[in-house]
Amino acid sequence: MLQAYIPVLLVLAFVSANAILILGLSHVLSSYRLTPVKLSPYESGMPVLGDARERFSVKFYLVAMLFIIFDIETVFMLPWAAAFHQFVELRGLLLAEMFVFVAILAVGYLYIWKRGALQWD
Amino acid sequence: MSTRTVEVSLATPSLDPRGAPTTTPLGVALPAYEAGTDDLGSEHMLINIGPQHPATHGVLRLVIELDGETVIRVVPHIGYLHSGFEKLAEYRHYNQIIPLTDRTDYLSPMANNVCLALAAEKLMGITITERCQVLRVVACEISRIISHLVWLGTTGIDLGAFTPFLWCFYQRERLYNLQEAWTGARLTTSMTRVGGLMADIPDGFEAGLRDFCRTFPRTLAEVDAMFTRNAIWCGRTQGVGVIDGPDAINYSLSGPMLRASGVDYDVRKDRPYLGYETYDFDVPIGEHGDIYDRYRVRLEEMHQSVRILEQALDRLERLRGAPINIDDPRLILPPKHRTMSDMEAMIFHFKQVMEGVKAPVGEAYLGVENPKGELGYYFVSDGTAKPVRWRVRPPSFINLACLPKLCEGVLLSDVIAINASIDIVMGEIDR
Amino acid sequence: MSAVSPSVAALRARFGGRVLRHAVSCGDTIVYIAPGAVHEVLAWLKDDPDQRFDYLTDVTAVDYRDQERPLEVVWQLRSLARKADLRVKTELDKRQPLAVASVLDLWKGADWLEREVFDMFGVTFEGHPDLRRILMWETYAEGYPLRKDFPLRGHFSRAEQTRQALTANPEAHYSLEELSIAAAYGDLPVDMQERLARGDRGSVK
Amino acid sequence: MGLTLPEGGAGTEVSTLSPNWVTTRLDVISNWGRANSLWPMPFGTACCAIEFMASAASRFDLARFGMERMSFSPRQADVLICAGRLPFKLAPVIRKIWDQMPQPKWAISMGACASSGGIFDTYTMVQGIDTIIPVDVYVPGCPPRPEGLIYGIQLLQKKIKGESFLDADLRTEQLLRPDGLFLPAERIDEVSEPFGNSVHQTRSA
Repeated sequence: MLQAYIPVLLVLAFVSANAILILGLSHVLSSYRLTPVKLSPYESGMPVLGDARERFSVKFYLVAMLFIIFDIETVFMLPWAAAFHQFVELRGLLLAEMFVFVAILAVGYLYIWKRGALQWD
Repeated sequence: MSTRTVEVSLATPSLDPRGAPTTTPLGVALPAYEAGTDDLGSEHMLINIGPQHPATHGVLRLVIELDGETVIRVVPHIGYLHSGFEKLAEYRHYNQIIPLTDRTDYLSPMANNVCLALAAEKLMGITITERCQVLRVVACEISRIISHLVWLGTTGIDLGAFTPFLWCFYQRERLYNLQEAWTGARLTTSMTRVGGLMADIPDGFEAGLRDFCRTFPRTLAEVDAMFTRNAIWCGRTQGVGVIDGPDAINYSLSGPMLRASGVDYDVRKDRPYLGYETYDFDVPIGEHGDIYDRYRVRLEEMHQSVRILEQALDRLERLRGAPINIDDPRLILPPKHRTMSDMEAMIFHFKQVMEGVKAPVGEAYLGVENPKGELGYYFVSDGTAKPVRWRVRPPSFINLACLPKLCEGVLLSDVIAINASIDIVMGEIDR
Repeated sequence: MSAVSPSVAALRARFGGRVLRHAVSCGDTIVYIAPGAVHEVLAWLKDDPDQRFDYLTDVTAVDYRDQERPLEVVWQLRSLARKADLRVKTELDKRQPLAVASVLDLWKGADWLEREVFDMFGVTFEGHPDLRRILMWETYAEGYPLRKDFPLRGHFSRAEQTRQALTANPEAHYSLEELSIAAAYGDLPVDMQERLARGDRGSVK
Repeated sequence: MGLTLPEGGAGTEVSTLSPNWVTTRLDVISNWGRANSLWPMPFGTACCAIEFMASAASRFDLARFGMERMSFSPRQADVLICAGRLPFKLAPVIRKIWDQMPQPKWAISMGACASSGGIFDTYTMVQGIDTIIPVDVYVPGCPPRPEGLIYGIQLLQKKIKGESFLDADLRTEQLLRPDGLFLPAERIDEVSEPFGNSVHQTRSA
């Protein structure tokens, strides 16, 4: 029964080996000539004041969360679309089911929109 | 986050009379700065869009204080291309300053040469021949088209459109061919002399220029179709970097920057020189003073320049064979073969080369409508062959000075668009 | 058209003695005024209804070759409505410290122009909020380049100029305004804070 | 993953292997790859930058030589092309950018002003960027025609094709000396000595 998983495991093994090989070889073979100036951040040739790891406004975080919600919505659609033509007799039900799913999320979208979370400034 | 205040005042100059920097501790020399942070707790960040940056059109450096995406304050730093032009000119004869002028605003070299020749001729009270005037008008308008093409191409790249850059530079190469045929150099032309021109136009020049004037508007139409009703272009430029008429006058802006704010001021119309009053062309005026209007004004100016060039070509037909230099041997070098045979010609040749052209005591300022704005040369002479002072009134230096005002509260990407719309050339700003 | 501009007569009527003399050179009218009366005269020229010099074309200075002649500060004024030009000059004695009133409150365009004259000639403009070098870097210590007593290649040797440029410590690249912003956010490294507290921003070593 | 500084110093020592067939084949392949995909870092300051843009545009296309991709950050750059004159205020910038470029890196000094100060023998101009960074190819001309620049690039490609892995001192980082200069002081003064007609420039009247 586990045979079905062999190809997936093979792909995973190949991918990870490939990644390790490329990064490892280039790290080992190449000779690094690091100097303090080369390690300092590049800002158009000027000495840098402060660093980039600073506290950001929460607006960025808000937009990121909203994106993730609707991104996962599309992720759910993928397996649905893949399996759609196999279940020939259930097509009507599947379609209606997806509409309900999208409608629920559309209500959430409308709520966000009216609350003004999409307004940037 | 508590608001931290740094009470200082910056009026204390940072130099002592001898020129060495005074030691002013940080706590004493700065305006009060409320380092307040808004309730979302984000800190402001200082970033450098520095001397080496693709979007600063040269070695301009902008230090920007950012709150997230919105710009609180822009502090431009210039001087990264300061080459001491004005100091150099005090060691040179008047005709030797002409090569310096190509290297200040290197996008419109011929227009700078013409401006210097006109300023020196105003100082010395010389009137030039009519054919020379028409040829100088041709030189100025060609420089205007070249400068606006480079501006259009690089601003397109700044706002994300690469193809117009290639169209514009291809048209520019066609003009460079004509410019090189006439003056021998693509960029550093040095083609005028006090009292005339270095050389007359070669044979194929008029035909080449006519052909260019016929086909160039087609490219302009393509760029116009690409940008003018483009949603991204309009979105990025309309209503951004706005300066209204009275403010533009108060900031002494000039050229397309001033006309885009609705002020009808063009040096060619207000103080005509080189016979511009006899050419029929109109001056495009914007109304809102935003980036979109500056784009429309510069695009329309290229059409007007083509119109002027066509009229100038018709006059050149009529003036074929007329002299281009005034026949004053003290100013214009006699032809080479005569210097070998005629004693007087050799004396004039020797005196001009060794001692240069002596200017009378006095001073003269002449403003010329350059592509960037009003370029003014101010000569002060004490009777010797080398000027006491050669002051360049740089249009893009003064136009750039209003950048901090235009960029308050805009987004970071708008700072790049506004900086591109001012059309700056660092060679002229830093001199 | 070397007629004298009518503004001269109006100026004499209005300010009398403080308008020292006037001249005409190559068709442009030049008015010499006393250094003390600069701001008042220029404010009047800008706001007076029949002068209306609303456009400041240029602010510059002229240092003549013989050192006895005073240094001249020059304002080029233009009235867009009346299509008229006027060049206002004032002469500053080189023996006293060179200082003149700033016209930044009249024309905003004068900001950088005055900073450049300060950088190149050393003329201090009183009332200018942010007077520091604009073309040379702020801790440039060789003096004022466009003065006639300043040699073409500068006072220091080329090696010294290169060394000063390459070894300037980081805060020399920033104006005190930006350093205060960074200080307000605690972004300054510790060694830089000590140097700034001492007020020493020049090159080290 | 922060890159830590190896305590051994700037560069790791290349094993002293005698050049044999294998290493020369490796050299040929790697030099072929490097020469034909030079990513330029256009350090464009003045007029030469406009000629550099013209040579990158469609007529004199630099893409024919593999230089299609302009990299404006030193991290991906192979060759620093200093197109234009370099004042002292810009010297620390070009020095920092040169140090921040990873090896292998080369430098082209485009134009007379970058190579020798050109006509600007003044108080503010570096008399040739080789007093600041090591330069591989000097392109004469003011500005050099695009064909001149392309010839300079071809010379650089020829130089790259002649390099070898085993040449240890080729790829070591040449940092500033302890006194903050790149060349010894008298060397800089000797190189920056005025020559030709700029010698007569001292007579101001």
